[in-house]
Amino acid sequence: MTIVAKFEIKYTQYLDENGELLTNNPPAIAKDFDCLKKLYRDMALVRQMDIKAYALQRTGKLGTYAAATGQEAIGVGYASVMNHDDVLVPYYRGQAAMVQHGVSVEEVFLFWGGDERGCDFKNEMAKQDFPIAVPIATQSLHATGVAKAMQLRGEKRCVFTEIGEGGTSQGDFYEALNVAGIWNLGVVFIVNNNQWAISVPSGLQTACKTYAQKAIAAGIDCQQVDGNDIIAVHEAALKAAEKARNGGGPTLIECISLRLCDHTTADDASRYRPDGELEEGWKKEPLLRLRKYLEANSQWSEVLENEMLTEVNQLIQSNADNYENLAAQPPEAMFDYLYAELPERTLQQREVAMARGAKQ
Amino acid sequence: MTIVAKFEIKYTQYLDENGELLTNNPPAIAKDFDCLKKLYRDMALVRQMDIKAYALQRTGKLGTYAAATGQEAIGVGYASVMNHDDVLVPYYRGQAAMVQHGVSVEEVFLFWGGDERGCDFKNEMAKQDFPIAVPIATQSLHATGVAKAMQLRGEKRCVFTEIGEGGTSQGDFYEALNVAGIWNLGVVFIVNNNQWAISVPSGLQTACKTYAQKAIAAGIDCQQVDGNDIIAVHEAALKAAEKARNGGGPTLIECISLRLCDHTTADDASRYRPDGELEEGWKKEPLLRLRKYLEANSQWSEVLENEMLTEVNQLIQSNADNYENLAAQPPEAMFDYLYAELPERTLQQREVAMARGAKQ
Amino acid sequence: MKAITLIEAVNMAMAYEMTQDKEVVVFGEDVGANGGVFRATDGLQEKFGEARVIDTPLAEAMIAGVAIGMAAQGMKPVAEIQFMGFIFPAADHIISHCARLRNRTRGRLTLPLVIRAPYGGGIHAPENHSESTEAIFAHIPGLKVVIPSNPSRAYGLMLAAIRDPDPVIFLEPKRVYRIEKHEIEDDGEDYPLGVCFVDREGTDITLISWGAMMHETRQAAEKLAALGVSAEVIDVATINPLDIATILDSVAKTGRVCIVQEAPKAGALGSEIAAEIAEKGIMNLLAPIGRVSGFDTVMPYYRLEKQFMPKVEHIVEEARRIVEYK
Amino acid sequence: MKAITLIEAVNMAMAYEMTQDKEVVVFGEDVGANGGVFRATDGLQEKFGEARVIDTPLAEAMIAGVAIGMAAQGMKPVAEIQFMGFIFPAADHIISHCARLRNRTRGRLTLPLVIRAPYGGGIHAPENHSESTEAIFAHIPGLKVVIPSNPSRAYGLMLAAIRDPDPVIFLEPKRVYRIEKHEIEDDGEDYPLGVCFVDREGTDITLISWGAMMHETRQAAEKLAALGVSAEVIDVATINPLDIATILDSVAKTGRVCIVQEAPKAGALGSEIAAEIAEKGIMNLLAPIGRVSGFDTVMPYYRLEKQFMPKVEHIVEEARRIVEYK
Ligand SMILES: Cc1ncc(C[n+]2csc(CCOP(=O)(O)OP(=O)(O)O)c2C)c(N)n1
Ligand SMILES: Cc1ncc(C[n+]2csc(CCOP(=O)(O)OP(=O)(O)O)c2C)c(N)n1
Ligand SMILES: [Mg+2]
Ligand SMILES: [Mg+2]
Repeated sequence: MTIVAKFEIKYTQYLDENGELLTNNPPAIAKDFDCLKKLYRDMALVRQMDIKAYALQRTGKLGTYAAATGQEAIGVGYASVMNHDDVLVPYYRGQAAMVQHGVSVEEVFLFWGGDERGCDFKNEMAKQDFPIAVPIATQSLHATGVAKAMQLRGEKRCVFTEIGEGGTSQGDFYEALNVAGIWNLGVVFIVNNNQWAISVPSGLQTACKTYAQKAIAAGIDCQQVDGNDIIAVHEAALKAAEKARNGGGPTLIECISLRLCDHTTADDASRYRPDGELEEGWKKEPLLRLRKYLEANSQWSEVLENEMLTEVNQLIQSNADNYENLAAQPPEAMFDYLYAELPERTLQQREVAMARGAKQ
Repeated sequence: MTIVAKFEIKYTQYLDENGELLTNNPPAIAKDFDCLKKLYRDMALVRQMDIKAYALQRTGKLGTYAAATGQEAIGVGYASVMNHDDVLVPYYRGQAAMVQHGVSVEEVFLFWGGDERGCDFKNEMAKQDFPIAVPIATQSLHATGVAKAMQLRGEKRCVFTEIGEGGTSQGDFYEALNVAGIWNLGVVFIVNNNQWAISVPSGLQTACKTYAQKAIAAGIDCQQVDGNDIIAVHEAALKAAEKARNGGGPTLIECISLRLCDHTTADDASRYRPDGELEEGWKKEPLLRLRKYLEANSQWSEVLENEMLTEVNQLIQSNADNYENLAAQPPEAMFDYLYAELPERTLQQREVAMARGAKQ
Repeated sequence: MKAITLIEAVNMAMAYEMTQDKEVVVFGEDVGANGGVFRATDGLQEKFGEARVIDTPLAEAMIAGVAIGMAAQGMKPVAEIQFMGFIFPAADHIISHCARLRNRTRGRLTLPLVIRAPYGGGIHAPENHSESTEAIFAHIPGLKVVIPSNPSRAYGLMLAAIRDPDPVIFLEPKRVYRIEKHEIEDDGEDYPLGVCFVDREGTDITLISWGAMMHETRQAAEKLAALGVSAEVIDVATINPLDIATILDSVAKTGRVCIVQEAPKAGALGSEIAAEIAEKGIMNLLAPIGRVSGFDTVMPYYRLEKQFMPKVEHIVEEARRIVEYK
Repeated sequence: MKAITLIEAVNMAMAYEMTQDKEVVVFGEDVGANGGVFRATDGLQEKFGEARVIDTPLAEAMIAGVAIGMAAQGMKPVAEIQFMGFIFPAADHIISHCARLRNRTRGRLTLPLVIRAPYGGGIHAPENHSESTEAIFAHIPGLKVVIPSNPSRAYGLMLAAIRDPDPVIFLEPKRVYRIEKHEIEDDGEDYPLGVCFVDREGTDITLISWGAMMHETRQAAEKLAALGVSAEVIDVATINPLDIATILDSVAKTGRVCIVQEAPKAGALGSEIAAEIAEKGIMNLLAPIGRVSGFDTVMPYYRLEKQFMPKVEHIVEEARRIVEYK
């Protein structure tokens, strides 16, 4: 009997829930307060956007919405290391990363408001980004295809793609890891382990001790970080992105957080969530600890907080206004993007739809 | 940074290619010569059956056939630890295990001869076994379902399922590992790593160092054995089966061998196989080394060899005769097993088929 | 006896059969503590325990594959696919195995399983939550595909589906999950699979539909009656295998047909019904066969979904055109 | 200019376009050193290198998913699914994404990809290697589904498929891979997608088919001619979107139709064609619409496969019945 392979999974956290650094030797960003303040503001933007979305949904102005409350450090953290020409392949709870990579708040609302224009990102930075893929885990494979194109063209770009811990049970996720491994693709796989897949707790999802170790099945690098610690997320993502862009291949980063909200506006987590979990969770959430850290370093104050909130809420409100004021697409929009050129038979149906629309 | 999980993959071999034991403390079966002689004969049966199948195919009497040459120790080894009421969920190159668990040589020929009766196993032991699932890796999931039924009914039975190393790239394989892990199902997953998936070498299939480690992604036990060493295969399977029957959950066993034949009769491996590989491979094949071991222990001889070959070849020939003499099913057989009760519309088609058949 | 909705009827049928038959187990994503995202399995885990009402990991191929393995052992799995838009990862198991294991093994292994999935549009859901792709499974020999259109049929057909010795894909028209209530005796009486229901007798035209569109179709029949047109209304209910005899009988009587479906038009179930009539009942036809359907385009995001779906007025309009055809 | 088979034509078209367009890459299981299990990609890896002719791991969902990602970056992937029976793990990507990404993003991201797969029976292959399930993809708006029936069309249609800005499922009738040879100029001239080909003009009946069955259909037309029946023969070629206009024109002329398909009858493409005629061309019909097809059962293992497949005599018989119908 011989040992032919050995593996270990590392867990990284720099900033604890009290906003204290756990090491004397933190990554550079820990001292880059301008950057941290920006990231703090970006996380707050996502938090406030979610709040606004809930308000819109509750007043019948938006469809089902999936908030990222409690998971802001993940998306903001990793997407903040992305270059303009890197590509994001998000999942439905990926609005933090999407907005960070140039998608507008209005587009986020449009998507959940039942309007395809929410997938037609106007910002140059997001032009090549994928829209949300609703069928879980399919996005992981699309990300590998994007990375394969970059590799064939010899480009120094990389791809980030995110998935929930529940989504890792899908075969597509594994197939993506495997092909990324054997083809040495520049993809960074982010697992948002918020510990719930709708009502199914992580403990019913897999017998794995960590989600990071799923990458061992593909022979690719992996690690676990505290997903409530934006410094840890940022640092891990930064290294992985550089590696990916320089032909070093894929990385899986499991970010442990907690879903501090219902699954979506259509869900009622009180049906299945154990008592006390939320209370405990709120103590560890990512904004609070970063604010504490900034405050402890005299970088933040109530005044700055209020200024910042005013700014992000104005931004959100103006996006919400645009969203609400945007007229629905005409009926023919159902047809106009189906193919480059619409076949004869469907053209006739397009006319029927227009005629019906005109009658209303 | 802390280490939160550690894994290692063990490799086991007892009998080397010269038929010498590598340890003074081998498993019991290494001294159970009656058993070993039986296993040797069973491997020879598979080898001879494959030869016969090729002969039938080359003379137009059989369709495409996938031989297991060089991999006999795997199927014979693990299936020999199966109880009568354990269930086998095979793959298309699984004839060694199938025959070991009661499928007749005639049934193997019928399957490849394009006759569904090759899946209607008559031997009581195989009555609950699955037929070959042609779509690769789907069988892995069926095996977990069978094991779930056993678990719900509180039965002390287990399930064996086999897959090629290429097949491990399919999402289904991973989904099966994952659900077996979280539900603690009594399944033993055998990976027949014969190093080729048709023309695709293992080196293009995955970046994994071992196939065993794929089980780490599901949090289940795993190990690697020399698939040319039937003692190692048998021992690993024996332990895994006992564990599985007693609620200990699933195990993955990677058996390393080499495909000493073309992929199927429809393949020409000389198009892609590197020179010399076969020659090297034949030195390590499983029958030879067991024969050497038996001979070194005065348990085997040329005479016994010839007697044994005569016996298995007679068995094969009588099965081949039965196969060749079995009349094709009548046309209505296309309909008679579609549903428990055939719908009216299809009944009419059945009559058309019968009438057409009668005309011929 | 209280009046219940379609989804409550599905729930009641599962509970009934789980009580009667220990081999029935229910599983899927969120079917346990949560009782299903639409509450189809509400209360079942409390009643029958975690062993028989099982939250699975998130993997549809796995759900179907596990159902196959369990059913081959003689159990009666009732598996939920959360939305029909997510059934495609399971397509291989459904098409290559569910539909074939009995046939492949000459009847040695059979699959008394049910795969349930809510389908169809109209509830303002996100993409991939609103499609009607039943035609895909209606084309696969070896499957049974059943779609209830009201609470009573949901109860009776679900019981029949669970009891059926062969795999049944049970598609639930979620738009009408809660739209009407029926008083249903929880007596375990099933309805037959494989037959169409004649919902309303008529002489001038045959309206044929299934699932949620039955709702519009029945209303259209009312309106047509007010206009002096007597419409016969057929609920196909089992779309595979198709009970074409009932349809041909009706066409023989009315001579005019309008098929109503939510799915895109090309290659859908309505095409099969029309083709059968064009082959076997054409001599009775007095007018072209009309199909009122969704458009041959992708189901739009919800803001435009109403523009996609056939409405009562479209059925009435098409039916009148057909009735007036000379 | 030498005479080549259908599969050689597929190969020649891919080679032509790979030479012209650096963005074209070919990948799939065994397409590299082995040149594909049917040799469709024979020699391509030698010519264009391992970077552009890529052996993938064994995973069809992955193959489709990777094609999507690459195409969204503007490359032109031509992916092979080894047999159509193994396309179902990729069904989700094809149905939920290939058919939708352009629409979903309002044209921002498009998918100029091709997914090739050999399909159909008649070569004595094992189970799941012989089915004709093209109807599934013919029902999905947003896809194009193309089936060549002879070497020239294979060359021209494959070129068009690669050049098309939208996803094309390219199904190759493997039974006729090597059955006939055409002299084809390797000049890069494509054939149009989305149109039927009228292979033979006639006045008494319209025979409509596609893929391998065109072979039997053409022979049937010959036999019918010998019997004094003038058959028009249409090769559908692009089954989605369907060029119904050409078919209706022919029906207007002949008044009689026989559709020939290898797939099971219920819910197949033939049903859609019949339904369209029953809706828009019924006034021209002089007889019921006939469908000669495979049976509504699972494609049997190969010893019985001939019993499943329509033969020339069945087409002739059905065509005569239709022509004689009064
Ligand atoms: C293929 C597929 N199956 C099911 C669903 C329905 N669904 C939406 S979210 C969800 C749970 C996902 O959990 P997880 O992956 O952990 O992500 P989270 O929502 O927690 O961010 C499910 C089952 C889906 N969208 N796609
Ligand atoms: C889903 C699916 N895809 C493709 C095939 C075609 N195919 C048959 S065998 C094979 C290679 C399998 O290799 P491996 O899993 O290593 O098993 P081996 O044949 O070496 O025993 C392929 C691609 C198939 N049968 N099923
Ligand atoms: Mg989650
Ligand atoms: Mg192999």
